[in-house]
Amino acid sequence: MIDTKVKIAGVEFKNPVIAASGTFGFGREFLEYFPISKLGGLSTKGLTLREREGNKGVRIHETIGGIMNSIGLQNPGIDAFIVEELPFLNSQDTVIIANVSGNTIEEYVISVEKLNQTEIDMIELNISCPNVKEGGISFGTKAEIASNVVTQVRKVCQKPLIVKLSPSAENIVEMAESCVEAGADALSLVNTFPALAIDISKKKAIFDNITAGLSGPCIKPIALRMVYEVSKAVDVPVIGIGGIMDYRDVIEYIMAGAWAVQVGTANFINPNACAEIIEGIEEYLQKEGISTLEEIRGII
Amino acid sequence: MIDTKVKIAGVEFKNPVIAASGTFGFGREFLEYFPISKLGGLSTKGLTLREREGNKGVRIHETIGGIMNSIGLQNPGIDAFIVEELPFLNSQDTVIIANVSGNTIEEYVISVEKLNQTEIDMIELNISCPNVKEGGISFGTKAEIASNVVTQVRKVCQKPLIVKLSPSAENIVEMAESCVEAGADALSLVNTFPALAIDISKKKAIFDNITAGLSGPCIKPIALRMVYEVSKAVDVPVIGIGGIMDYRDVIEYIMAGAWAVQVGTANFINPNACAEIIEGIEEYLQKEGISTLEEIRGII
Amino acid sequence: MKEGYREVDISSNTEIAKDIFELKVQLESNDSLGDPGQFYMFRSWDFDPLLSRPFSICNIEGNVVTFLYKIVGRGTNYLSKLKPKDKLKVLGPLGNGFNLNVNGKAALISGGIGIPPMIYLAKKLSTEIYFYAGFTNEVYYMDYVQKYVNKIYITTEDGSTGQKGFITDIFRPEKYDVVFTCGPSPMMKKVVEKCENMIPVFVSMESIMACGMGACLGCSIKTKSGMKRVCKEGPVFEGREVFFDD
Amino acid sequence: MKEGYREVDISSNTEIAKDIFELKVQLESNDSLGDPGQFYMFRSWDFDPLLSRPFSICNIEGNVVTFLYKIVGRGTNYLSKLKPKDKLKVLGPLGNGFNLNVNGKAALISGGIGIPPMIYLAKKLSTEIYFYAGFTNEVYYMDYVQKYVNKIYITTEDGSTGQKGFITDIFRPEKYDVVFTCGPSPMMKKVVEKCENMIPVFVSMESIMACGMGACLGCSIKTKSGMKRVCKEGPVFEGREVFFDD
Ligand SMILES: Cc1cc2nc3c(=O)[nH]c(=O)nc-3n(C[C@H](O)[C@H](O)[C@H](O)COP(=O)(O)OP(=O)(O)OC[C@H]3O[C@@H](n4cnc5c(N)ncnc54)[C@H](O)[C@@H]3O)c2cc1C
Ligand SMILES: Cc1cc2nc3c(=O)[nH]c(=O)nc-3n(C[C@H](O)[C@H](O)[C@H](O)COP(=O)(O)OP(=O)(O)OC[C@H]3O[C@@H](n4cnc5c(N)ncnc54)[C@H](O)[C@@H]3O)c2cc1C
Ligand SMILES: Cc1cc2nc3c(=O)[nH]c(=O)nc-3n(C[C@H](O)[C@H](O)[C@H](O)COP(=O)(O)O)c2cc1C
Ligand SMILES: Cc1cc2nc3c(=O)[nH]c(=O)nc-3n(C[C@H](O)[C@H](O)[C@H](O)COP(=O)(O)O)c2cc1C
Ligand code: FES
Ligand code: FES
Repeated sequence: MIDTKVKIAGVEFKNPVIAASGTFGFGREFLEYFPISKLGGLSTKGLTLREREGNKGVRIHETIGGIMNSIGLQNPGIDAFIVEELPFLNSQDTVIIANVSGNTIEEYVISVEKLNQTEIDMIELNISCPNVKEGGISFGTKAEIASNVVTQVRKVCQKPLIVKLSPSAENIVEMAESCVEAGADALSLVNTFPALAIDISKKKAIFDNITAGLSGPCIKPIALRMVYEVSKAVDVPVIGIGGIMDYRDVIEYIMAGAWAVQVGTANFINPNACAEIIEGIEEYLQKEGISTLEEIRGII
Repeated sequence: MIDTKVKIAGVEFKNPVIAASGTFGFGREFLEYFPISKLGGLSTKGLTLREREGNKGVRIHETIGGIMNSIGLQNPGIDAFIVEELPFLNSQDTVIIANVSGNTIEEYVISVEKLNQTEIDMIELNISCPNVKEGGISFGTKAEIASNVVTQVRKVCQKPLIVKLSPSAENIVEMAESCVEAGADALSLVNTFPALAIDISKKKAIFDNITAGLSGPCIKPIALRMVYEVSKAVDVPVIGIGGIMDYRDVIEYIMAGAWAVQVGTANFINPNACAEIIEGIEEYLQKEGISTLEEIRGII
Repeated sequence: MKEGYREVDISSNTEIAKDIFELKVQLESNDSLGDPGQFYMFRSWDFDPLLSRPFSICNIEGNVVTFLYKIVGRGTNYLSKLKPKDKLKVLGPLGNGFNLNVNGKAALISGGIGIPPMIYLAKKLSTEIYFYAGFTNEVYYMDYVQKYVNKIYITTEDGSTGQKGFITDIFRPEKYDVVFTCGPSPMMKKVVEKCENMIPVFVSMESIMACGMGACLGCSIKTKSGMKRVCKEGPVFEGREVFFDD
Repeated sequence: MKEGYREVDISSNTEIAKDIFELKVQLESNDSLGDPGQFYMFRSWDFDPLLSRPFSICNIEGNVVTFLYKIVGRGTNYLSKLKPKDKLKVLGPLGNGFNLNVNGKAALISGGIGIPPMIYLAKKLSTEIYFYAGFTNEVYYMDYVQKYVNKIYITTEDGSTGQKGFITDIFRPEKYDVVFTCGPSPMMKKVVEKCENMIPVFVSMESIMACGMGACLGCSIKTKSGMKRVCKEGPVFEGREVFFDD
């Protein structure tokens, strides 16, 4: 009997496949393609305290093996999310994770306080946001700064707390350790890589913000290395993210030490990607005679 | 009249295209395909004080949009290089750069002293090597450590000195600044990204060393962003490296602020890549009515 | 449940003007294959390019859906190499489509490769149709359109067929009850301006798309009633709802 | 100057046994198209997969070069889809090739898809040839080889043709003056062991290749006279010079 269940911070996922934040909306669009209750979990589009229109100009640019995005956290704001999206999400039999972004510690804290009052299953803190009080450098770059925001959020947060790390952390292992010390129940990594593309005919950056975030299969080997390093260093569960296209990629992440994974860009090139990956994992385990993911977790 | 010449640390390159270290051997193999005197320059396979056999096990693994390598600096050693390869290289009308690696500061210093005695045009210090005295962590990760090796090398180095940065530097801009402060005449970036791949049927890492270096078009958007950031921060010339496949990529690097570029993985998928890129740049400039690279350097 | 990407057979893929191809694919579906203004995402490759590419429905006859596309980059270049019996992966129909429930005189205005949805719309509207088509030089598909419309107006930039110039030069809105347009953004902008506040005008917007089905927000545009996804709430919008920037 | 990658026409690409294809390409060159043991790098794609794939020459007739390949992954899967007149990019001939200057009785021993260089070698050697070929189950190309050799020994793992078992089970080195082999590493290891120090034995090594032309050192193997590149100093080596690890 194959059992792909996994328990993270006390929350049980029926399988290790979570739809990644910003790539699955609030689930409605995918429900047209498969029952999203098949998912282990779903991380919402990044939520901010107030509604955001997102960025102007080009928002998506394709690179070899990846895409760059500069959506700019377009979202309805926490309050509207709670009223308009959460009831639907809660009606689906899967773990719902609110992905929370902010530009100041106060924003994070107030957002989390609002979510405390709801039936959301978990909170995922996206610390790859520019910290406006520190000149716009990302909260996720320096361990001290990240530690500070996690500590403040932890104080108020009554939900299991995942901290989502940026690959531009100066030292991903130190970053992971200080987030755990500051109270993270689990870590997810990685967010997109800061990247640049230039339109040589216009002689300008493709994106209005100059840089944008790189995701997709091109980042997988780097992300996998980071997940491996972090998994060895911390004793909270790690959720692997980056470039997962099929079940084989998931198995690599599990073997590198991840408890679960998030699938992002793959959803864009196949709305059934998560469903097919979940089936693929089961078939793989069956074929290999492996009955639980624990047997192979961190095996390399 | 189009002029693609560029002068870096007093050395004139006839065009901005340099063959990247470790991807062009010592030039002989390519001479069968095109006159390598067409190149702006050529950076040799990484040289170490003593001969090295390189790593065991798998040495190359393909990823989506990239390759991982773990060659392990297989090379004949500085002395054999000077006797067996350098005379041939010097007979070619292009800038010859000795790429120097080491596992201790002493190794770097002695290698550079040996090269001082030769007619090599420039030295490129590869600081992405494990520092055996510091438990194997790369010289290129922390600015203080890199600064130290560059300072020691600078003391003895009588050749123009390029320092080649690792993308795993904790903070690429600080790293760049401290290498310049320590005496680098120019910077080249990036080296390969530390990455991981797992063979899920063997349940082991693909490479004996677990991690290996990722290169190729998949890394370009990240490398380009780093080149952009570093070019803005330092006032020595920057040589852009990472994922260049065609002349358009070179133009992006120049527009991001690079003075010249190095072409690596592309040589493997087309031995004429550098020659074709050089032609492509000229045609582009012609078509756009641009007469020198300076006109577009750092234009974004 | 909607089907995800399905592998379909190519019936034909023919160059009908320089760099303009007509592609016919054989779909099987019990559901509707689509309405004018709706589109499909295509991919005939694995991971390079990574994203699929959107193309509007140009016609549907039985189970055969026709598309017209222009070679502009790598994706369309790959498509142009496909031969009959080759496979293509498609997702769709996607997006909203035009309101077919109109009366009176309708002007359909296309610029360049914005023509496919106008062709299918001409076929599907049951009202008086005046078809304005702007081409660069080569003219195509006008014989087909002829059957469904009251009158055709053509411009070419080089004057080789019809009037020389842009289609917006000759379009006079006064006599129409409703206007539909698809083409380059500056052209649609001009059409909307010409209609002033007098006539209902519907535009089919373009935007770079990653997913085509509402998940990425990559295609979002600002409208007078907030941010809208071109792939989901669009591609058809009321012309005065959107902002044309360039 | 050698030519770099050149685009060539495919003459035929036929499945001759399950997952085994015979590919014929039309080359134009004033230089030699290659010798037994030499190989070409192939690519029929842009950046995915990123690397080219090496294949040994199986035969040359006029300007037509024949290859045999087995579908094992993405690259060979793409190759299998190519049709006559499709284009393929090739680089070669590459590597060293076998020494043809031998006398007496030669044993040529192939295992699985290691057979192509043995086939061409059989054609090119002008001495007595004993051809040992091990297959999994389906047997191919033996009619062709027949013409050039004194005797053929076949094994199949399922015993459907020839003897059941591995080719190394039936190979007896004593009667030969020289041995050539190409196949899986454990098989070649066994052949070399069987030859002890008595008979010259030449092996064609495999290694993962990035460049195929000596630049990356990805294919390097340790030999008794130092590190050697399979693509440049090889793929043919003296059997006792190399180390087989498996
Ligand atoms: C709803 C919709 C319907 C369309 N219908 C048609 C049609 O019927 N016929 C037709 O020829 N073209 C149509 N297009 C445009 C078509 O999708 C692009 O020309 C195509 O994606 C270009 O792909 P490429 O790889 O050849 O070019 P690329 O090299 O990728 O890019 C060339 C140009 O196309 C644009 N482009 C690239 N990807 C996309 C994308 N995913 N979405 C939109 N634009 C993109 C780029 O901005 C660039 O300017 C439609 C676009 C949309 C959004
Ligand atoms: C000198 C030489 C001659 C060869 N001649 C033939 C031949 O005549 N017929 C034939 O069928 N096969 C031959 N091969 C093996 C052939 O190159 C591989 O089967 C092919 O590259 C696999 O590509 P793939 O994308 O289908 O498989 P992948 O999915 O890439 O890999 C499948 C397997 O093939 C191996 N492989 C992948 N890439 C390479 C590479 N670049 N070089 C070597 N091995 C690789 C991998 O280790 C893996 O085990 C030869 C290999 C070499 C080195
Ligand atoms: C279009 C897009 C929007 C994203 N939005 C968010 C977001 O709002 N919050 C967040 O934490 N991560 C966001 N991400 C990052 C993804 O959740 C994921 O970490 C990243 O894409 C790497 O995974 P992938 O390679 O599977 O896509 C976004 C990614 C993409 C491509
Ligand atoms: C097979 C291989 C070997 C390399 N060896 C060296 C080396 O010896 N010294 C060095 O500084 N960089 C080495 N590099 C890094 C390249 O010089 C270059 O920095 C990197 O590959 C990124 O460029 P690319 O994406 O164009 O390949 C090597 C890269 C590859 C792929
Ligand atoms: S293309 Fe993804 S939301 Fe429209
Ligand atoms: S394959 Fe690159 S050196 Fe042999």
